[in-house]
Amino acid sequence: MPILEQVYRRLDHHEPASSWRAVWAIGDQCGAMALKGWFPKGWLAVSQIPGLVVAVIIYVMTRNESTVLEVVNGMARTGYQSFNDVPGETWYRVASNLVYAMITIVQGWFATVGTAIYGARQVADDLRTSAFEVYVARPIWSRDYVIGKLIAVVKPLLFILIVPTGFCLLAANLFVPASAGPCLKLYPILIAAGIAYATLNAIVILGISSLGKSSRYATITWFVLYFLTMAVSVILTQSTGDSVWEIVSYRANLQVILASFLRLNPFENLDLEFPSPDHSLASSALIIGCLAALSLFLVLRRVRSGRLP
Amino acid sequence: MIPTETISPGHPRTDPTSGPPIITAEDLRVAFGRYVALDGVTLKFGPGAHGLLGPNGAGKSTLVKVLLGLVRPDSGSGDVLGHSIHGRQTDLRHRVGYMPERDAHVPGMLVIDYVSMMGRLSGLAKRPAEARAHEVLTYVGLSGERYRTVDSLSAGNRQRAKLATALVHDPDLLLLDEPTNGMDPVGRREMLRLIVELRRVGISMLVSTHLLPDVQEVCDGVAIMAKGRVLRTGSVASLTANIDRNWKLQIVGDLGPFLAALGARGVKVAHDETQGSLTAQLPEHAEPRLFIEAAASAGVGLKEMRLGTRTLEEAFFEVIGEAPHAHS
Amino acid sequence: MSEESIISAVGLSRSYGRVMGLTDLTVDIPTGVIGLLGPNGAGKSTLLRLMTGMIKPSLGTIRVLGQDPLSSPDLFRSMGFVSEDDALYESMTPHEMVSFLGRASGLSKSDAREAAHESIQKVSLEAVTNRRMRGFSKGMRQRVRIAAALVHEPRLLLLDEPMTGLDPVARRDIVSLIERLAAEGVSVVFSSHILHEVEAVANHVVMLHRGLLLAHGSIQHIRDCLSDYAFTLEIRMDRPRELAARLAREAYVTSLVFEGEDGIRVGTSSSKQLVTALPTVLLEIGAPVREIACPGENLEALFGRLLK
Amino acid sequence: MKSAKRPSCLRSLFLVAGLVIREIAWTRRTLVAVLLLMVPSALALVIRSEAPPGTVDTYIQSIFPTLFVFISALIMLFFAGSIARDSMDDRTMTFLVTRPLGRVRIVLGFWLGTVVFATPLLWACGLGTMAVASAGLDGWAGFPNPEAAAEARWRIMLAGLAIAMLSGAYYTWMSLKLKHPTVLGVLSILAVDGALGSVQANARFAAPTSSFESLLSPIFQTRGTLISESDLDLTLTQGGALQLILIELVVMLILLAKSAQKHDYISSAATEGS
Repeated sequence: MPILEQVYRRLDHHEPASSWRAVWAIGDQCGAMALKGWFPKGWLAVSQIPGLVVAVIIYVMTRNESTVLEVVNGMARTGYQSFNDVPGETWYRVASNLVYAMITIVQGWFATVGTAIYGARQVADDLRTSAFEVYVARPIWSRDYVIGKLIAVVKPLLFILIVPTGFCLLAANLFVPASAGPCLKLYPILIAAGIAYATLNAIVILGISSLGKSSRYATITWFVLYFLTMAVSVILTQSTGDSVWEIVSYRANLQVILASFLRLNPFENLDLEFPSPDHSLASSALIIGCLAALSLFLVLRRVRSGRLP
Repeated sequence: MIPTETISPGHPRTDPTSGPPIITAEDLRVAFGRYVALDGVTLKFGPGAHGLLGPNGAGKSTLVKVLLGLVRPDSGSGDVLGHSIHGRQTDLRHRVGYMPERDAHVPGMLVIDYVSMMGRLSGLAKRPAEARAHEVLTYVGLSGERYRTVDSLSAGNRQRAKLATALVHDPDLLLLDEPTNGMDPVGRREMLRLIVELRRVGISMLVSTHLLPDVQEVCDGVAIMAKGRVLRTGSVASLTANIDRNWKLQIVGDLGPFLAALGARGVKVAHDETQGSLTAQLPEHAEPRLFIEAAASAGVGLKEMRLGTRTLEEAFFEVIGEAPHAHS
Repeated sequence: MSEESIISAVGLSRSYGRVMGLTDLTVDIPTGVIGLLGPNGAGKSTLLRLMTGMIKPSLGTIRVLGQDPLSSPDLFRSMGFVSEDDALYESMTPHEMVSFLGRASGLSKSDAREAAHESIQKVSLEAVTNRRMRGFSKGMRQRVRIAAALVHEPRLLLLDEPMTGLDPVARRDIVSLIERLAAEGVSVVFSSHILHEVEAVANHVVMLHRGLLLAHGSIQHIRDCLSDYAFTLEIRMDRPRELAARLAREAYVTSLVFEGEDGIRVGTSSSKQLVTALPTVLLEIGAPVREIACPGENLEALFGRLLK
Repeated sequence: MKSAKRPSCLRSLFLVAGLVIREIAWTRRTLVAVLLLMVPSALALVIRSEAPPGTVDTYIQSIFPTLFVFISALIMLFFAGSIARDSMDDRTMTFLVTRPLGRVRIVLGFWLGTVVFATPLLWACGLGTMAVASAGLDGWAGFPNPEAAAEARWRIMLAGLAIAMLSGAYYTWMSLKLKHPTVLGVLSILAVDGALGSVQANARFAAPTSSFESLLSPIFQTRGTLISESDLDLTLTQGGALQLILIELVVMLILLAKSAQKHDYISSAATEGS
């Protein structure tokens, strides 16, 4: 095949290196790479199913007013008789309970496994196949690489967390028109909570992924971190009867932060399965913050050792 | 003996030391634990194509990585395109295209996505990067393989993909580490033709390789390295200057009368059975016609009559000093 | 083993999904030093992997030393294989690795240690025999793998791209090693696309291209059958058109191509007639001649012509 | 010709197993595994210091066995789930396949290697936890008398060995067959072993964990015994559990041998590109 069909053309002007473009480039391409193959795509699709199922349940439940009132009174411990005397504040609180339950009980598991599927490979593969040398030879900073990889992992996780939950919220608001007004401000909060939840997971999995060359160990280490800390905290809480041991569980801390986003006060207005009162937001934020900081430090150290400035 | 097939006869060879220096290095020293990779390297390259020649483990790759800031030198300094290697690497890497020795690619990513991503990392926006990627891939001859994954390509095509990523942001300087490694002769010749073409367009380059024909065909200046030290630098022509005018001859027909005819004309001849060729010393201010007359008078056919220029391999082995294991 | 061929393939083919690695190969490979020749992706590695039973043939059969590599592990008692991948037990030293693989070939503990010492000497790595292999150069790693393949003194040695990526010094060592082994009566089959090495060492060549068998036989045989149907001579002289005019009348001249103002390429159906007549013709024209070359000689040009 | 004959079956197995142990012994992966295996004893320590006096005994008798089975499964996935695959990815498997060992013996050698390496680690974890729990107290780690404590220790070692062998075979086979062995391995630990194990019907014996737990009951109060107290007589006798495990092990080893035969030792993705 003739090689020199046309002479090599030089660019007329050279764009300056821009971090923002680099971040989006890595985010796009590595995001697409994470979704390559039937297993990652399949997992994303399966994670949408609960959204539909819960929406149908909500539809069936809201056909007669009494069942809805029953649920509302149950949650808010009040005795309203009809829709119009339920104050906006209660609708908001019931809706945020729905969102909280949806994420912690259903979508949280999909996101946990999804974090391993989409995140474990990100840095480990680059190190194993020395693809890292390609990034290093480009005019980008180490923060661009890290933020780009974070975006690549957060995108599918957001899709898992926010889309089904948002869909159910929308269904609830449509089927119970009275609740639509007060819940409007819940949507941006849901998105913010989803972003926080996904980003924390992404930061931790990137830290773990930069520990070694094999994404296999990153996957196992992530599951060990998630399930073993949960099991340990349950055992210690039951044995010692003192719920301070809740903070050992990565999952519990993540849920406390989620609850704070949804401004659900853990003490009085909820009887959902929730960490007991003396497990405060501050301690959870501290622990998750330290874990995230450690993970970021690990990734940056690994990236800097590869000579990104 | 490595045949010196000429790929593109007559391409202009600039003098390596003219013009402002593109790459300078003063007493660069790098050691990985006990193993000393660079042992005080000092050199200066002007514009044009320069070769870094040496056996495996001579420190060539390490030097290229130090110039690009991928490896921090223990001591010594240097600068590339005016940017110091100790300073901020981002502007240095913005103007340099790097083609790594190993297969540094993201497995599973399509070639077109891979090249356009590299363009975006160098500052191009999304659309222009994709357009540029298509153009560069067509130029290196991968227009057929654009939509295949990088790791499914053959060794030759992977090298072209690497060259494409090095060119996508239109660098002023190309650092090529073993550009034709693992390629078969047909592919190798095309890759060298691409590199010569790039040189003609005005891109300076540093080619680090242990394949001597690559350097001979492409580079003006060459630095021969071994065990982390630069042993000799100079233009390719100076290294392979043919001091003695010996000619390689091959004939068809019986040897006796031909040797006698040559002897009568005062030509000293050495016969080398294995290769079946003769090495004849042309006397002072005599014309090659002498050989043709001898052949005609002896009634033998003349199959080959070539000035045996001293190939780089002979220069290389001479400089390396024939050490059986030049590398550690 | 009495019969002539050490490896015989009948209708052998293998595909990776839709990519055809090897198509319907039928060949008998004799003893001695055999070069597997072909550009990247020609099927060389696939053939070697089939010979060592690493992969199963999609169609056809292959027998090495009379046995099927897939079903009889006994075959590996008299065969050694050096793969193209740069794989090595990094945490071991050469002596540990080679003696372990010796024991895996059926040697007793003491025999293995002694054989390991011997084969490490063969590849001249005694100096680093007890050093961790992590920091070894490419050439040295290659030689450790060859030592491992020689530890049980095989009768047949298979090498996949032994010279790729090696510098001239290391390459020369391996060529001399192959020659020494051939002298000891070990049959060596090696794949390569660096043609002049094959030319210098091999006495039999199997040419593959895009999974098809292109030609096989001794180098001389291949060159002869090729040179009688296409041979070119390149001449650099003043006034080449006069030579062209003079030669055009000759029957044995098949093509005349001008290159630049001083170059001319003469294609001929009979190299002997053209070369013999050349000196007298050149004297008749009397123009100064700078160079006469015949690119058709080495394998690379041979190869280039075959692929057109 | 120096080599007289092909290495015998046993010798091949031990050669490959020795290689596997040597390769994984001094790696970071073993360090992480050891840290993981110290978790149950750390829990025992915390419970002894923080919780009221009697709790550590209930911890040892009821919580520790389930935790031990869960962690052992994770450890086997950690080792067996990747050893064979790693050696294929970095192509060192080529050295073994081109020796007169035979494919089945190589793969079984890998399995044997992980089992021989992991079993002592699991025993150390089990016995260590019981030792930590009972140190300083009356020394029987929550069991009524020394004989019971001795039987508990012996049962923990038996369960450890059973888990190492069966899970080892299962994950080695999975690493040969699947592209995503790890994620699916973890999902199978959670779904099959975890959930299925606590089902109140016969279906629970499909999950290997319940048969491991049956090995530990009645000396330990595992989920099996808790269920049996609720008048559903579903516990397997220890003999029954042992038989079930042996059957499953033999089936897995046969599957492993069969897959070793027809498996291409170069991942098929490696096209003739080189």
